[in-house]
Amino acid sequence: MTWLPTPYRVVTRTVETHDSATLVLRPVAESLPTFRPGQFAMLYAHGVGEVPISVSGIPGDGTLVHTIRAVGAVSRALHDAAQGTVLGARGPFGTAWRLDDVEDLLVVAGGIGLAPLRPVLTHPARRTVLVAGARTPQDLLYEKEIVSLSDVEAVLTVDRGDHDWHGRIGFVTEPLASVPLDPACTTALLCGPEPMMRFCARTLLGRGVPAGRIQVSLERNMQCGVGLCGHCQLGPMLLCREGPVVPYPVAEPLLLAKEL
Amino acid sequence: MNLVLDLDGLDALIRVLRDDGRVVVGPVLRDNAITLAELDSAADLPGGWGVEIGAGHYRVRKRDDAAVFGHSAGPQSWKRFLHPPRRVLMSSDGNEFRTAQDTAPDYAFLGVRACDLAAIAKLRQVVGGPAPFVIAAQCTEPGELCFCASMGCGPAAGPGYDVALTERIDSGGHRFLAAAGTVEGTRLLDRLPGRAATQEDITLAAQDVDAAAQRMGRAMPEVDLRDLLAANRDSAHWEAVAERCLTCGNCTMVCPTCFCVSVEDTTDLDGNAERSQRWASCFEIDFSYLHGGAVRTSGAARYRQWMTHKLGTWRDQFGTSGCVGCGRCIAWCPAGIDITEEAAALAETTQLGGE
Amino acid sequence: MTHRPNRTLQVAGLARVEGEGALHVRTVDGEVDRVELNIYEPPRFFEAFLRGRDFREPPDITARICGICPVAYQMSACLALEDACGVEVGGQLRALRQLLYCGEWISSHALHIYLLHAPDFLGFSDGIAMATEHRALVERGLALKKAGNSIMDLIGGRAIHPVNVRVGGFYRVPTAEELRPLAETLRHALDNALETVRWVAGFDFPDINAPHDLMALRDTEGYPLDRGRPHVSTGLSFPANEFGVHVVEHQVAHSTALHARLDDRLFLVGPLARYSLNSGRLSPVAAQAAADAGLHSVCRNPFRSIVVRAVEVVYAVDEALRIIAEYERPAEPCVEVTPRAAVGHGITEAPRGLLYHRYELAADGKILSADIVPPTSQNQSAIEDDVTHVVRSYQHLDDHALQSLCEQTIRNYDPCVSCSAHFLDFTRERA
Amino acid sequence: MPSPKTTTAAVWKFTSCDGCQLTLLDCEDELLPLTEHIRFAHFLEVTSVSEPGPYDISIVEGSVTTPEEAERIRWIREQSGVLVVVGACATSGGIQALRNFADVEEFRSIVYARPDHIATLATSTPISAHVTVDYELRGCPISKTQLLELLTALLAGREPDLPDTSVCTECKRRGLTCVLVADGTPCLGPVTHAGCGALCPAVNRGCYGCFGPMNRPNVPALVPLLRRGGMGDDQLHLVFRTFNAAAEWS
Ligand SMILES: Cc1cc2nc3c(=O)[nH]c(=O)nc-3n(C[C@H](O)[C@H](O)[C@H](O)COP(=O)(O)OP(=O)(O)OC[C@H]3O[C@@H](n4cnc5c(N)ncnc54)[C@H](O)[C@@H]3O)c2cc1C
Ligand code: SF4
Ligand code: SF4
Ligand code: SF4
Repeated sequence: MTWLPTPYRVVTRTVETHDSATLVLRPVAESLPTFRPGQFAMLYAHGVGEVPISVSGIPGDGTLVHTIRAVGAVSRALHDAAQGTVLGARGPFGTAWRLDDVEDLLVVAGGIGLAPLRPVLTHPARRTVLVAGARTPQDLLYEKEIVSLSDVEAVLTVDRGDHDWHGRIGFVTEPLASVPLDPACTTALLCGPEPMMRFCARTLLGRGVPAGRIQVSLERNMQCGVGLCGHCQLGPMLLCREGPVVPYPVAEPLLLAKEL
Repeated sequence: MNLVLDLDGLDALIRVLRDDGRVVVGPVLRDNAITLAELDSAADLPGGWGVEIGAGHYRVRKRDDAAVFGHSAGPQSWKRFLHPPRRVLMSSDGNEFRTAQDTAPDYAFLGVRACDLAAIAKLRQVVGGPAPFVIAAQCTEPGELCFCASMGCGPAAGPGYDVALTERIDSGGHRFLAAAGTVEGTRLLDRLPGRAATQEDITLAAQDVDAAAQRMGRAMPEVDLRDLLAANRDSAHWEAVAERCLTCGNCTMVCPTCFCVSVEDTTDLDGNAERSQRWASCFEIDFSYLHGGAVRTSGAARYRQWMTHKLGTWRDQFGTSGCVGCGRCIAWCPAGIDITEEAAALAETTQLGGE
Repeated sequence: MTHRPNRTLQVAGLARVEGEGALHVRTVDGEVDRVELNIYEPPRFFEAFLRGRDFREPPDITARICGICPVAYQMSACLALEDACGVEVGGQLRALRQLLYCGEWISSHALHIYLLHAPDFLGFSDGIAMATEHRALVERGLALKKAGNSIMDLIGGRAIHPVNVRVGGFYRVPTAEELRPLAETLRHALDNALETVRWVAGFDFPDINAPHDLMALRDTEGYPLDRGRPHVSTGLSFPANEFGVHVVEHQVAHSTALHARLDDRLFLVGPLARYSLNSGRLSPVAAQAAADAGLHSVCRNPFRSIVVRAVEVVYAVDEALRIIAEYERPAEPCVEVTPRAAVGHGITEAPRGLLYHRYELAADGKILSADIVPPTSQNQSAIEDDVTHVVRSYQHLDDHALQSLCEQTIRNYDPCVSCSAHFLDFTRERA
Repeated sequence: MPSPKTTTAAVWKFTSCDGCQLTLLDCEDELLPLTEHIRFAHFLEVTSVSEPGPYDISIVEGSVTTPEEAERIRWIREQSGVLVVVGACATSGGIQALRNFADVEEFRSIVYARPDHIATLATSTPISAHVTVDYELRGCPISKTQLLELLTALLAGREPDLPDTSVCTECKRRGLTCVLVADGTPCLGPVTHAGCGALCPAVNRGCYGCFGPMNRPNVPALVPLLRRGGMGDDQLHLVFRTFNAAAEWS
């Protein structure tokens, strides 16, 4: 049964950016157990393939919410799935963001990396700061939604602006160096390209955020989600089991090794 | 209960297993090697054939006697049967998903050596599946590349067999001491023609196996291999191996515990789809593919991944080493790269903590 | 005077032939002025780069001259090289070679009959279009073709450019048990082959006879396949090593394929020649099929070549079954071949006709020179001549109909244009 | 009956032996079902019909060896949605690329009495040297299984599964015994691109590399093993200079 997807039907499809869309999936019959923020599903597009996709929302009504960026054949097929399409889902897989004893929440995301962090933006915290970057204004996810979240102090930045963009230009590390923080009480959650996460973690360590309170979400090729295919190894870990969310002290030496 | 069987007794054993509806698999001589195939009778066993084995080298040779288990690990392992090279996982018509029918027969494995018995356990720990009926062959004649003793996996067959055979040819004739390891094993022996074993039979067999431990062709360095590999992530030695390594993936394919698979999607013209898994290798560049490119492209990184996983991180993941010391990866590496030698080379230049 | 004294027919890309060719016909004052079968298949220089290669390589290398009849190339190459080295491959090894060759005949002929040639007779643009109305027929043809391929897959390791053929024999020979399922397939194929003969025998054939000399091998026994001595309808017969004396190739400006003449006369090789010179040697089943199809002992009508091909398929299936029934696995997969300084010649019957190879070896086995004369270059002049006849006899047809008839005339020869590129005896031409 | 799909395909021949396009006809069981999904708008070997472009899929066999071919491939690229090149000729220049290492004038005069009539280029080059290529099928000839995999994948909109690793991985999955290790037979399997299904080792023969080099082959590491199997300098030179002579072996 390990490999058997559970059928889900696309109930809504929302275009997020020129290459990303959010799908809400409702079980056709049986449903999967509840996901926690940071966990992922293996989503199957009929005849095309199956890839790991995090949950980008947890409405609690048995539906699955995923935001997918089209980068290859499978993600393209999922991204394009119209309302009514039946997709397969397996999960929940992997570790979740650790959110117990959170005081201040600092969420740092690059690109599609915001998707797995979206569910934590509404997590009760003393203070929630979001620093999110994207390549261009057109690549920014959930922009309207973020602005509407009154409890979230959001800093958005883009690598390259355009004439309609009046916000920040530059990498996420820059605002991170200056955003007001209470380092000792901060829990930092990072998701994005590996070099971005390394730089951000370094900046935060420099500002006094304890290493143990920094968490990163890592990515490797995954074909099963349950430690059978072997593709997701990163050093001692099978990232589908021990990851994707990993404490930074565990991740750092692995991210520093070449071609691991 | 212990029983002594002659060749006819062995033949009866195969027959009884077959009568019970099992597919009996064991060693046969085929294509210049001792491979594994379905057995009809004891006559299919490679009686009188041994092997001459070295790094990247394997030749079958005529033995002086008629031993049927007088050969060390061949090109194949039991993995082919427990974790087949290709297996359908599920099919889809676009609305419904169906698991593939499991068509694996009820296997009985005959002639499983200690190293392979350990390998079967390690493999099943990962891939699961029904337990096969196992008739082990105690190792009395290790090969030039064997190092099961230093991996703690032999030469005496550990737990997990139903029956263990110890082959002996001397003035007393060609015979097999059969010892049951499970109730099912005992029941099987009850149905076989043989004489009850004497104390001498048992002593001789134990001596033969003990002696084998002293004759291993290879050994792993006596260090904590997991620590050794963790300490050598950035070693320059990987480059040195990469010069010789073909990145062909043979070592992983012949390894009895390497379990990695890739998933393939196929579609037919009527719109049906099927997902299958096939043996994959960490030596394939695509193995570590992420959107934008593979993570491990250099030969050095790929060899490091293999060896580190096998000897080191397997323990982090599954609580045990991934290597049983069968020597297959050494023999069937066309370049003759020797995992024990590479481990020794690393150990030589590494000061591990705690000493 | 005819109604259309001057006209030009131009077929830019000949369809349903293997390889690329064009046809150019011009009539002036009702007289045929020029007929050119223009082969624009780019040259590939096989004979040139064979020089300096090892004597064990030609079976693999020359197979790549033609994807439609690679076995023929392999067989002629092996024969020529074994001739040079003074080795003869007989017994069960030869039988396996014949079996492999039968596979190619079946597959190649079935492809030609069903997908390339029959659509002409039934008025379809191709086999796929024909399948829309005659699905079962086309499926039968494909099944027949598949039977031939399954022989090549099993004996040769693959159907196109088999990997198991070597000078001296094979790399691995199958067990009798491995051949058994093949016999099963072939028994079905025999029924299909017989039905094929019945089917094509009922087509309408223009009444045209090729006046040319016919040349084919004749073996000591049986229908010619993998060996034999060239025989000509004039009564001439010569050993393989005199091939170059009788068959001379010359280059023509309009084609990359060289044209050949036999003692300076137009001649034909291929099914018509093979049949007309050997019809008495068919197996009883094939002979009966030929008789039922109304073939006489000699057939010179190129349009009826489709019937002859169908009969040859029956023969090849029947022969394959015989070989499998009598098969015993040889102890060794090949005989040892030691090179020596010598010249060797090899001729076998490719599906399209006689295929000649000649190699000159140095003592260490290096190839000093190579010469290959494929069937299409031998037939090319005769094809042009046939087209001339057709144009002359069917002047009354409109351009479209005449063009179709001309194309069909070319297809009668199943010309394998891809292999026809080029091959001229370098030494003789230079001298 | 499924509604006839409108995917159009064109099959083009360049300098080659026809074997790779024949592979399509060798799909005896699949050919007619395929034609219910794909319409062959141009396929000279099979049909007299030739429709004008554009084509959804173009399948190109053969290498570029004449000035006319260099022109034609550009036109085909413009007319084609997906361009698939098939076989050693199209992917690496094929055996006729041996001319790239020789004097083509001499080749021409060896074969033709009046070489001036023969228009040919000094090199035989793969299609990718002229235009962007979407998919490559290796092999001399290509594998029927891979061809069907590619076509069904294109029809289903998935990525075709065309591994670029060694022949050894296929050899081992088949359960064959390594001919290099067990017989000492020189074998190019460890550096050759997978795809054939290990045909040669299956007949006790060493692979001779007809699928060309795998992704990042380590040829220098194989050379001593080939020598050990009895290959001399001459043979070593020849074995990499045959069907994929112009490919990047190292
Ligand atoms: C834990 C996890 C969570 C993810 N969450 C999201 C998400 O919420 N939204 C989103 O858009 N993307 C997410 N991704 C990335 C997403 O899985 C890849 O973009 C996707 O696998 C690309 O597959 P493809 O076939 O479209 O592209 P291709 O690049 O053509 O990939 C081909 C094959 O490579 C493998 N592969 C390629 N990239 C990856 C990858 N990044 N991870 C694993 N396997 C890969 C797959 O097997 C895939 O079938 C996540 C990845 C991981 C590991
Ligand atoms: S270690 Fe040997 S068998 Fe393994 S990939 Fe390298 S060369 Fe191949
Ligand atoms: S026979 Fe060749 S392809 Fe097969 S494993 Fe050995 S070296 Fe690799
Ligand atoms: S084994 Fe090698 S030479 Fe033989 S068919 Fe496969 S790729 Fe070609």
